[in-house]
Amino acid sequence: MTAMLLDTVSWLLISGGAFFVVTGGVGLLRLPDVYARMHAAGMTDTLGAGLFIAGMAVQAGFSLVTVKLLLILLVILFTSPTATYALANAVWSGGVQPKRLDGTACETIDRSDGPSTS
Amino acid sequence: MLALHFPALQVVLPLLMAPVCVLLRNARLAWLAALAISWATFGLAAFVLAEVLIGGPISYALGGWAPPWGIEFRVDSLNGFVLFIVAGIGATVMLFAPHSVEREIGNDRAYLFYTAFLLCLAGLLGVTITGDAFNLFVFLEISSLSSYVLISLGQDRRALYAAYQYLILGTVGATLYLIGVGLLYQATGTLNMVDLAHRLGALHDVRGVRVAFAFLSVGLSLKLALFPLHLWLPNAYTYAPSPVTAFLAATATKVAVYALLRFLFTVFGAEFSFTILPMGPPMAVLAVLAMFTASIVAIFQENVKRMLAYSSIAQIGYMVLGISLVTVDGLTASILHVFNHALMKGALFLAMGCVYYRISSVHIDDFAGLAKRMPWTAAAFVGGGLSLIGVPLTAGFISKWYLVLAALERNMWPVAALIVISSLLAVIYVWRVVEQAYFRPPPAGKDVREEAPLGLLIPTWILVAANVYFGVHAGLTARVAGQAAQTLLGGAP
Amino acid sequence: MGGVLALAWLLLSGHYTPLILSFGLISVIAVVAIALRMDVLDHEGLPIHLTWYFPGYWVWLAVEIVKANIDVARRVWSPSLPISPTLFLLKTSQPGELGQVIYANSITLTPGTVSVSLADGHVLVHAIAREVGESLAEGEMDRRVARLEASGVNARSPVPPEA
Amino acid sequence: MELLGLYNYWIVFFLMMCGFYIVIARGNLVKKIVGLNIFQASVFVFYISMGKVSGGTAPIIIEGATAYSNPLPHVLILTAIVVGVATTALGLSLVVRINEAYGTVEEEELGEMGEDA
Amino acid sequence: MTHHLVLRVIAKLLIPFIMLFGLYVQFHGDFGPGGGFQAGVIFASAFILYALVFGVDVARKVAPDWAVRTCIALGALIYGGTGLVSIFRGGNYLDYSVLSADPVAGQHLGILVIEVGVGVTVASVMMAIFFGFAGRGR
Amino acid sequence: MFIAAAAAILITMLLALLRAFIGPTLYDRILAVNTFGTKTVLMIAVLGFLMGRPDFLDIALLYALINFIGTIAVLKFFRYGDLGRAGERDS
Amino acid sequence: MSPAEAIIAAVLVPLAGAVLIAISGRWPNLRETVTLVTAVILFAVVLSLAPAVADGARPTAILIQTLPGVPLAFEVEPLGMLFALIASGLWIVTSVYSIGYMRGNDEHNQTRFYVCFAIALSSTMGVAFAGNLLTLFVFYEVLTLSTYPLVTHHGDEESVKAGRTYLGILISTSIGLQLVAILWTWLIAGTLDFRLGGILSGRADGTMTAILLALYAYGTGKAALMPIHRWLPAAMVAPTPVSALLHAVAVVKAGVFCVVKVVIYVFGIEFLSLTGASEWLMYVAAATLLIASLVAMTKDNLKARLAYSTVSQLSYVVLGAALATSWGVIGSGMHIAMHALGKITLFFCAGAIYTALHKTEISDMDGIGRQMPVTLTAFLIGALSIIGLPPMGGMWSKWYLILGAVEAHQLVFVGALLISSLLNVAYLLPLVARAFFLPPRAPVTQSVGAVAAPGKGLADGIREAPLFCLVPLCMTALGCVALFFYADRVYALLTQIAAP
Ligand code: NA
Ligand code: NA
Repeated sequence: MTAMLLDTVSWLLISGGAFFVVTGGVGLLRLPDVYARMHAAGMTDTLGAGLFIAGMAVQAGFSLVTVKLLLILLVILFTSPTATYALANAVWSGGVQPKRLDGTACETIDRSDGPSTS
Repeated sequence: MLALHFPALQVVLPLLMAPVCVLLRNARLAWLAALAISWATFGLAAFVLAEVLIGGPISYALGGWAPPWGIEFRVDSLNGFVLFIVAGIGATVMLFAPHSVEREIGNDRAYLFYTAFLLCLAGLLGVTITGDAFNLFVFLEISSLSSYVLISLGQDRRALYAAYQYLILGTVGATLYLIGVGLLYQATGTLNMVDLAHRLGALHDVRGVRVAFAFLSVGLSLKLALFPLHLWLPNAYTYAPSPVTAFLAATATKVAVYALLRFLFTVFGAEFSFTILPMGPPMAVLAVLAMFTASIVAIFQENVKRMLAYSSIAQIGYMVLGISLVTVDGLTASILHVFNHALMKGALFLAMGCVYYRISSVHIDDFAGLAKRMPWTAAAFVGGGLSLIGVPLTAGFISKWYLVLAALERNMWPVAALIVISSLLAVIYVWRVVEQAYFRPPPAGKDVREEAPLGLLIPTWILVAANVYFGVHAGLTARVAGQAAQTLLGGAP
Repeated sequence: MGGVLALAWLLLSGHYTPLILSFGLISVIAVVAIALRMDVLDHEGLPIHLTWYFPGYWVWLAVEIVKANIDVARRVWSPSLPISPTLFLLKTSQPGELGQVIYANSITLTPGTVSVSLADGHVLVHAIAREVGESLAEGEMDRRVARLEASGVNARSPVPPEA
Repeated sequence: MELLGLYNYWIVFFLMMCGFYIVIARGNLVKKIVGLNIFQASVFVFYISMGKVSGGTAPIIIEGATAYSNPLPHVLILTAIVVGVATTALGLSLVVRINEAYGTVEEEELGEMGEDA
Repeated sequence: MTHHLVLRVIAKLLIPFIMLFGLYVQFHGDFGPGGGFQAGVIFASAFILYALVFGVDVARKVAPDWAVRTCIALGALIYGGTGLVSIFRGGNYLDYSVLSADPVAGQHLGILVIEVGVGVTVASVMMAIFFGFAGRGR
Repeated sequence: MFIAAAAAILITMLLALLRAFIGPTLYDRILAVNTFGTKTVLMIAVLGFLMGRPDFLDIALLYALINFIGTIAVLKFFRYGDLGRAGERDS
Repeated sequence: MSPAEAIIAAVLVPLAGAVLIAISGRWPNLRETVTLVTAVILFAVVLSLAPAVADGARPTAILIQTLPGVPLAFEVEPLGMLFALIASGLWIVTSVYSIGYMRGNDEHNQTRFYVCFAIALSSTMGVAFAGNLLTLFVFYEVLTLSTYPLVTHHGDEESVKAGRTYLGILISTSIGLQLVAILWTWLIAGTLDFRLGGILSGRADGTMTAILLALYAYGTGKAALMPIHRWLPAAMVAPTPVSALLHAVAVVKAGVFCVVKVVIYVFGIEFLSLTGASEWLMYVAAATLLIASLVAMTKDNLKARLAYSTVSQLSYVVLGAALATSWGVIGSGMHIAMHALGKITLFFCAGAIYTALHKTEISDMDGIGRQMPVTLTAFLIGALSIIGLPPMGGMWSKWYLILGAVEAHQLVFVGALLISSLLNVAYLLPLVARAFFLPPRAPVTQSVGAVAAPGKGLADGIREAPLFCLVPLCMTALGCVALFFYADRVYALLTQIAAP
């Protein structure tokens, strides 16, 4: 019973992971410019990878495998945003302006003095 | 009994001393270490050769795994002979090295030279001694990689480009070889050469085996610089530092010739290589083309090292020609020439090292009056040159003797004529240098005696003397080569 | 630090023989030695001081991440592609650099926002849609990270981390 | 059908030709190294695809042997990859030094500076 | 102006763990695949990350050229020297079963030691290559 | 189930590869390759799980690290033409 | 000293001499003493072998086992004995002459000269005593190489060119043809040893034999058969003692010696005459001897004329061998000796004239007989011997050659020999006539410093060369006469190998 429950949970988790991973892949193709595509890539590395690993961890139970799986997730959670930041920063300092869907440069909103009140 | 381990030790000692040279750093210490090890290796090689000649082939199982499961080192009269000459040249070049390295490489990078040299030596010995086809690849690459490094140590910036070209072509050759080995492994499930030979006997019609044969032959031909796959050689020999050129010219291509012999005759068997697959005629044609094209090109070279490099390509033609005859005398000629050519090219390139040491050039114009400035060096060049031409009482004569004999024996008159004519081309290019050295006045103000130091002259003359010794006492080498040739043709080693 | 590393070793290893354990000890000592040599063992490199408040923050962030993922997934799949990329310049209220980095990485970790540049107490954020950026600009995450860092500083030492 | 069954050979062959073409046709020394890598990679693929060894029964020369621990293709290929990596590293370091010495990594320009001096 | 903040902080965090992971793989080599070679790669990658973020000059101070060179040589010596030891203990070259009274334990010991040699060499060679290439410009 | 998961990852890898080929900018390609790499990590983990080889997880971990360091190195190289500069500065 | 030791000594004594000469190079007097002593010892050693050989003994010695089955070995037989005696004997006189000539002309690099000369003599002994074809070939090649520095002695452009021709022709023919012939012989006969009656006899057919003979005859470039004779006139640039070495003592003699030896011991004269394989060679030899004589007549330079004379005379020897009859072979062997003494006399004279008067062209030599009566008398004697008139040794060899031609029923060659003798008269005697009977053309103003009369002013007009030059040429001239009277000894020796 428990085993079946665990299987179901794991199946659900992994299906979810698969959904977000594929969504990320689609976004990588659909979105208009490199900045926007980073969001899609981020999906695959956060919820995509997270759900996958969670699903496998549920299968594995409390074991060395789970520890290692969580370690992998931890590494991904640390390195992925760092790599993305490094890339974004490189793109930005390379002078590439983010674009809107219609191809015009997107506006910059300064909120350094607090959230909008309007 | 330590003597049991000599086959392994002669590869392992230089391999282990290479990192020690890195640790030592100091040019002099590194040299002493390399010198000691290369002479020890030479001693081991001599011992092993003697043992093989008396007691027959020796097999040494690495890691205690009995062949064909583990890697086997296997020495018979053929590779015992090649080991002997490679180790001998290595030891002699090491004697030569310190002055030359100081002058051409610089003492701060000297340890790099000694390390790469020992690795190269170990690699070449390993290629020669191993009885495992894949292990041969590994050793081949050890020697090749270290020889790229050695060549790139040359003073001229073109040395870098030469090393690069050699790297590209050498790697292509090694990769082709690796594919061949893979195909053989797929067909037989073994990598041990003796085991391969046994199994291939029943697999002559398998397509994979024939494809393997093609890949192995082309790959090894690239490594041994068989015309027209020789393009890497001239630049590499020209721009490498003198001791490197001497060592590589005397050993690297020879070891590849050995590997080719091993595969054609021991692994595939003469019947497969030359009867089922007609390898003889194409090899003979390429060999003759090499002999003529390269000799003629050599005549027109202005850089003497480059001239000798082209001469090497021509001389490789002789070795391959002997192989293509598939007779005991033909193989004897090839094996003898592997040995003798190592002696003559070693002597000649060491003489080039002496010249470069004093004159900083090996351009033929700068040889003017060399006999006055460096009489012993010039005489050494003449000695090596005479051997190259094949004058009696030199080692070169003995090779030529057997080669022409083998051609006549098979009633191949035109081939015999071509051998003789091409060897006369050697007279022309050697004599161009001799006339320059002896009959042109030295440039103004250089009319002084400035002989190379004894440290350079002695090793050079050791090799010149060896040319004479093995030209006079050829019974020794001819017997070993003959025995090796018989083994190759007799099938089982 | 050594403790954390030793714990990591034990988690990874799965072999608890004396030999392997002693290797583990040697390894931990070696790594600590090298890390000291590299000068990477400071508050930035070893955020132990964030321990107590840290899990709470993680849980909050995880929820945010899930929400953001769903939001972005919706945008990606909807045929009209409802996005309006916008750049936001936000102030970072964390006193230390570590806090700022946590903040910036948290922004990137939640899909829909990516930090593009972090400098001089400001972070430049690319948002996939204007409203996503506006909700970030409300400052919830900023405040939580600032609190996280402040708790660590108070727990460990009165001296503020390098500015 | 037989041709399709040998698909791994076709992949190997294709990679080989690609690599070889790049080595021959490209004038840029770095690209040549890349080509060389592809060329070597074809061999790695070949060894990996060599799952089953057809003649791989017990060795003949020693009768009655039971243990059969011939090196596995993946061990061989690991060795070959190490060799390949070493070659690539050495090749690239040569290219770097050529670039420092000549100021170019294009074969044509190197050739122009060729034989004189 | 600050240094590349995000990278620096994350690198400081990761590097010790990467090194530890490398050593873990090193000593668990004979239980899983890999062993020395992978371990060397991982360990070196920690240094490479360090050099990427903090600069090669800083990394060279941590791991000076002479040390790297020495490690290359030492690793190779460990590898080959173990084989020599077996010769002196009456076995063939690389025959580790003679290293201990119990052949299996000897084999284990031998493999462990040579894996250390491999790991040290690979790590230091990779570092040497990276240091050699980095900073030479395009 | 795991095969379906593997297929999903594979699809994403292919999509990433497609993006890597389309580009259009260098940064698009780097992003795509990095994504491809992280999906490879997942793939190795899933495969290891599928084949009952927990030691594959070590490889996955290794690959995750290499992917990260590789991305940083490539970025640094293309931004400065040099890997050896002391710490980068923000724009 | 046992005969075997004597053989080895004959090869090694000049080598040891060469080493000592090199060491003593800084002290010319010592150096030349060493040369002379070595020459005398060598002659004594060779002479010690002669009685036994004359009595029919064939001493042997093995130097080194070079190749399996083919050692470097020696066997002394009459022809080689004769050759060795001539060469070692003439070395003594040539050495004496060299001292006078080299000092008289203030030549450079004299040590190298003496060293190479000694090595050449060592290899000549090797050639003379060779017991098999390999040994013959090896020493033949060493002879070529050791004489190269002598030919190019002056080191100027002309000598370098001459050296190129010399080495080019000799090396390419020997390696290109002779070596192939030897290897072919080895394949056919299974041995390379010299055996009376021939090792090839009965093992090869007529065509094959003819081809092999051609390979040997043209492979022996030193025999200077046309058209490979060009090296010999070219080598005239060398100092006169070298010319003596080339033309009389060693080099060309080694060439024709090889041909005769191969004919007798490899083919066998009976086999050759049976197959008729040597007939073509008779024609080539006859053509060479006639054409060379004609060319000689056109040369005004004395040494060039003598060189072509040598080309012609060598073909006498080859012709005798090609006739493949006993008389022919005896004539050949004898002509080696007779020509050696005659030609060396002529060259010594030419050198003496050059040393004393610095004249090289015959047209300049009018009336010099009054200044150099002794030299010109010797020249006359040498010339008569070459022509083959009594009472000179040359008469006998020509006589036997004619007998040989008759024996072979080749009367054409009798005619050729006779015509050529007439041509000899025509190119040799005019000089003597000019020198004695014509008045000097120009006033004798050239006073040559180095030859400033070494205290022997017999008459005011006498300007002979130094004694070191003069004595040797007198001795060889006397030798020419002596050989006329002692020809029976030579005859007896040679009948051992070719009994008529
Ligand atoms: Na060579
Ligand atoms: Na090579």
